[in-house]
Amino acid sequence: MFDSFFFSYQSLIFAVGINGLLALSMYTVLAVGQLSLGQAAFMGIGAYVSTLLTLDAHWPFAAVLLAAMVVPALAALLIGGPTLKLTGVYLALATIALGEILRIFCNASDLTGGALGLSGIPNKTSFGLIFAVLALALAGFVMVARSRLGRAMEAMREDEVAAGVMGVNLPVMKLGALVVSAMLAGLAGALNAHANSFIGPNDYGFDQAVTILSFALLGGIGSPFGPVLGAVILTVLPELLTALHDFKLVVNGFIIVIAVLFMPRGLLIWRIGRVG
Amino acid sequence: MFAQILQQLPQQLLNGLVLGSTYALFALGFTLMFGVLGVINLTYGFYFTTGAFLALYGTKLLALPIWLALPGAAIVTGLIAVLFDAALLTPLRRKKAPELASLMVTLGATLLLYSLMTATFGTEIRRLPPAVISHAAIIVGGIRMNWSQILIMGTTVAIVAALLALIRGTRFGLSMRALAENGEAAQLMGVDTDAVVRLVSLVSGALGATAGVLIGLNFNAIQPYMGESMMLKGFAVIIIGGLGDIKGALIAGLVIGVLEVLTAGFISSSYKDAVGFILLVTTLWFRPVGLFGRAPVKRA
Amino acid sequence: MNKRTLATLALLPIATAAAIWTAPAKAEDVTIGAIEILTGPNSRYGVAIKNGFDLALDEVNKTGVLGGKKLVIQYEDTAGNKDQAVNAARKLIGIGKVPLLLGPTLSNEMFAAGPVANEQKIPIVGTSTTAAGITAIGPYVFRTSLPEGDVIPVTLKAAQTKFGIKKVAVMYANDDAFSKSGYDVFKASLEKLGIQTLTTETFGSKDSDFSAQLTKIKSLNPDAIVVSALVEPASGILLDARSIGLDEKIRFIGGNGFNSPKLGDIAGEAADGTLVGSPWFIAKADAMNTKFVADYRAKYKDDPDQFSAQAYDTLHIVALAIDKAGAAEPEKIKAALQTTKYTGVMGPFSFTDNRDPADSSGVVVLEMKGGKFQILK
Amino acid sequence: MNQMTIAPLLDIQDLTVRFRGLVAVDHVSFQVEAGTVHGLIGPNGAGKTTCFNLISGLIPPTSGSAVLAGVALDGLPSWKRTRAGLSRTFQNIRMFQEMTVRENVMTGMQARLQASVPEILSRTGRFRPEEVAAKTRAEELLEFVGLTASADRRAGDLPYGDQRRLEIARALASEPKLLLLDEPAAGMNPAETQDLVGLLNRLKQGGLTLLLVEHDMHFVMSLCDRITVLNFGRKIAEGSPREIRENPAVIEAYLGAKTAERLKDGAA
Repeated sequence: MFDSFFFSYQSLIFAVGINGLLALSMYTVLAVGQLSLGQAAFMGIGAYVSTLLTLDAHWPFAAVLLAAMVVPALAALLIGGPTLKLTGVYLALATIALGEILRIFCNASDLTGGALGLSGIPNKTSFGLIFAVLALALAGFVMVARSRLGRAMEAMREDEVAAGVMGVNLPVMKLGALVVSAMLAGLAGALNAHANSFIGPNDYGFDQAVTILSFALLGGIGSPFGPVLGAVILTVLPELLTALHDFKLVVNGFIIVIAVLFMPRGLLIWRIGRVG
Repeated sequence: MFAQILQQLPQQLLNGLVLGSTYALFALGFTLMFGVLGVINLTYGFYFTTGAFLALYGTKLLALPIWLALPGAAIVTGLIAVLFDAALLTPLRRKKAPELASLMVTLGATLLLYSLMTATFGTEIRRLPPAVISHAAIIVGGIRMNWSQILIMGTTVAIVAALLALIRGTRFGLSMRALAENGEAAQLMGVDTDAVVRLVSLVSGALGATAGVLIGLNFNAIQPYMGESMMLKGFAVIIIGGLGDIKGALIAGLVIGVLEVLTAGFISSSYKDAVGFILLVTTLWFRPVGLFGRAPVKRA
Repeated sequence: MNKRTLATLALLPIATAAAIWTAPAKAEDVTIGAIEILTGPNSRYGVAIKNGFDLALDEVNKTGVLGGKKLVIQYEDTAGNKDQAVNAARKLIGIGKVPLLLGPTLSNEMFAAGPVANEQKIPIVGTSTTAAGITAIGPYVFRTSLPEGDVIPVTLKAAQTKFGIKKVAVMYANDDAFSKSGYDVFKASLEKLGIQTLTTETFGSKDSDFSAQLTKIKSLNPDAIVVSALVEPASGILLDARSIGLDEKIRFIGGNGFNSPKLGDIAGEAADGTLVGSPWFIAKADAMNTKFVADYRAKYKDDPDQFSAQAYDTLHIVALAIDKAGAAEPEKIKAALQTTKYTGVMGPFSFTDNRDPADSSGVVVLEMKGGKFQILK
Repeated sequence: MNQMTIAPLLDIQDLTVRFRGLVAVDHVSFQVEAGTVHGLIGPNGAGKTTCFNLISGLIPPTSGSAVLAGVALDGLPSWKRTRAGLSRTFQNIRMFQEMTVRENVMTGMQARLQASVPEILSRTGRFRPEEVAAKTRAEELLEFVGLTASADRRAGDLPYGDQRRLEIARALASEPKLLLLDEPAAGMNPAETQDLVGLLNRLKQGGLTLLLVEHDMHFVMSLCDRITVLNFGRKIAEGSPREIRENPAVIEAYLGAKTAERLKDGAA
């Protein structure tokens, strides 16, 4: 019974873990008071890089995963370098541009298979791997939260000017957060690609970016557990209430509006301490 | 072969100017909203769509002539924009929430509204009745154009002129500039900031709707998601032109339009849509305030 | 909140879902699964397919399969999302224990769901998946729809012999898998027939301005313009071509996306002269087709399209295969499918060794005249 | 000035900033001597807070320079200035409201904590000793400002006067050489103000240098060693509290402003 249950819901269970990672990647940026709409693009870069390395270069999976983190990180440097000196709006808009450039390039290039995407990706992701990565990431975030970095991050989110006056190295923190978030998203993209056997350029568009944002805002960013909770709910709920399928995007949009206006702390109002 | 390709140049330049005018026309209300209210209001793309749909149903169901349907759609959309601003952004202004909060709330609202519109109207492309405007070609010196193209270019220039006159030459414009400069100070100086916010929303919403109607007319295509792809281009236009800069938006729009068309005509149409975004990222690296913007005043 | 509570939270709703999920059929029925787009913006394809299945199912169940057992189709909706297609395949196989799957609607979805069925050794039969490479997924993946590779050469050949077309310009929507795969076939067929391609232009499937591409094409003076796109941008191109003053003698040749009455509805006169190949045409005059169209109209108060026709034939083929297999077992059904022969509304049908349709003699070339398609004479 | 043997702690030269044509601070120069309490006063809109924002690096000056203990601050962002020994409070308290009182104070120590990311992730190396020391120091500072009992409360929930004191504790946490206080007594009742004077006096006795902007004249006069007066962005006077009290230009600036205010009120 459990076997058939697990088989039937395998993609859903994998999606819970992968979306949890994506939610954490969004959390990393939101936690320093920035907004990135490029998480889907970072995920896509990770997915494409890993797929090409697996299919064409036959790299070992561990090296593939590493590359799927490094390349998005470089893209984050490219986008974050100039924008993080400016107000947060610029980063948000520049990351949208990154997503569009990626989509246009993937559609135009033969290397990426154009709109047909890449298929026949071997299944190398396992339940254990996804959830071990998620648990490790959560543990890392808890360690960081309860330290000088956690205090600096929360200070930046609440009042960037005051955080600067406290001596928080704003540019390094912002760029660091963006790079880490890009690495997490890239890793999630690689794990996803190697769980689904098929990727296409339209999986990493604007809608996906906004969906990732809604995970984080629904769960709340008082602690790293909030966004993961949000991801779990928004992944599983549409499976339970099939009526939600049709209105997935409506629900995501609604959650963002409500979260910003009426429940800025999200569902998980518990806030993680910042003392080690 | 090359001569053949080159012979299309004058026509392609016109195509580029028309396309660029649509980008500029779209971006005007968007950049005005940012310039005065200081928020990237993503619902703007929805006003664009709404205007087009209102005009569509106005001409189809009520059999209105376009010169009535257009201002009607503009005014109704302007009022919707005022309502949305009051519901979504005014509470955040009161709370003095961080600027990204307003970006996020309009992002959520846009997603919600687009999805609802798609659910209601479907993704089918609709068209204004062909009788609305003549699509007959006018040929000048070998270059073909039609009335709707001339209308787009003319309206864009006229709106830029009108906006600049409004901002520079009127009392209302002065209040807008004061609000743009510093909200609290403007309030102290006796500016009714709430009224200015409402008026700017009204004007921007109406501009968005006007753009939607004219662009829908010119390209013969009206559908719920038309605002979304335009919005993505709109970001490029307003950043390259300098956030909040009316003249900058006009120039950036035209530059992007012409470059896109030239890319399609002479390099590869696959990379046509990348032009604006690559220009955007390049602008951020080398001239973050936009090609025509001034150094921003940072408020502590 | 610690990690264990979190894990419990994650699994609880899934467990509940499994509990609510019930297999509706009675034990003596033969239940097969179908994965289609039944909701969302692309649902018209999935609904047309479902209508075709259901019409055929009524006919099949007059006698039943395997000596009188009722054939039941359990539908799962994908809303056009490939992740949901995978979920649906897993649910139908894991919990529904179906011996055969029909669908999914889109080639994209098949590329995602096909490997799951193939790995579990459950035959999966696509009725509308026309992209190249579908049956290469594995030995359990079949399709009854003619791949574009069988239809497009027929169209191009007709254009070449009837209208003497020698050089063409090619356009396709490069952000859409369906259009891209059609383009790949066009490219190969054009090369094979020795037709010169002057330029290849792309656009986005949501674009509404094609003037830059068409102006360039106009300057190159092609005999015809070959387009692979869905009907919405396709009709936009036809309208734009008229307004940039492209010579009316230049014909448009379309892929499967053009094969829709909507093309004439939207583009009107601008569409006249457009050529398209189709595995099926509503006005095909044979008795079987006439009956199908009449029954369909009676049941659904609407005209059938190629998707319903393909689905209608497919269900008959599948029912025959199940009977031939003698048991509702995946392995036996797979073997039976491989040798089933059937003549339906699409014409004579059997599978090749690679599980694609063997016969493309049913393909007709259509020409647009006065906003309506008719068979090219 | 020429009798000075050591350089001043803060040396401001020709500081100027223009906002779109408006000169908010106009060639202002002054020095703050180590170990003193220096007041910066002037009518509303004189440019005092703008001056603070320039010194702490929140806005870039159009021209002019600032040197803190021999370190040129020009062009440094605010967080580097903090690391050079500058700290400040804000006119309209900028607390990290969601954090606890203790966390707020510990955030003030950003500039001095060194634990690297690997050390933080693995809880090894400098991390533990540093964090323990930081906690201890936070306790001391909270005790100093009298907030020990509130250490674990959410900072945003503190009463106004306590928030002012917390902000000072947070600013002290970076162990500054110079502390800028922007209207520290604003909104306090007389008793709270009295406490604050005591607190600041203790800081001064501890050897800390203070530069403060304040409207409460009694407060300024009783606390400051030296006072600089600004009006319309320009420095109009400087001297001891006694000298300033008797300076005609200062009296006129305040009186003029007051009269103007009265006229405006009358008209309204």
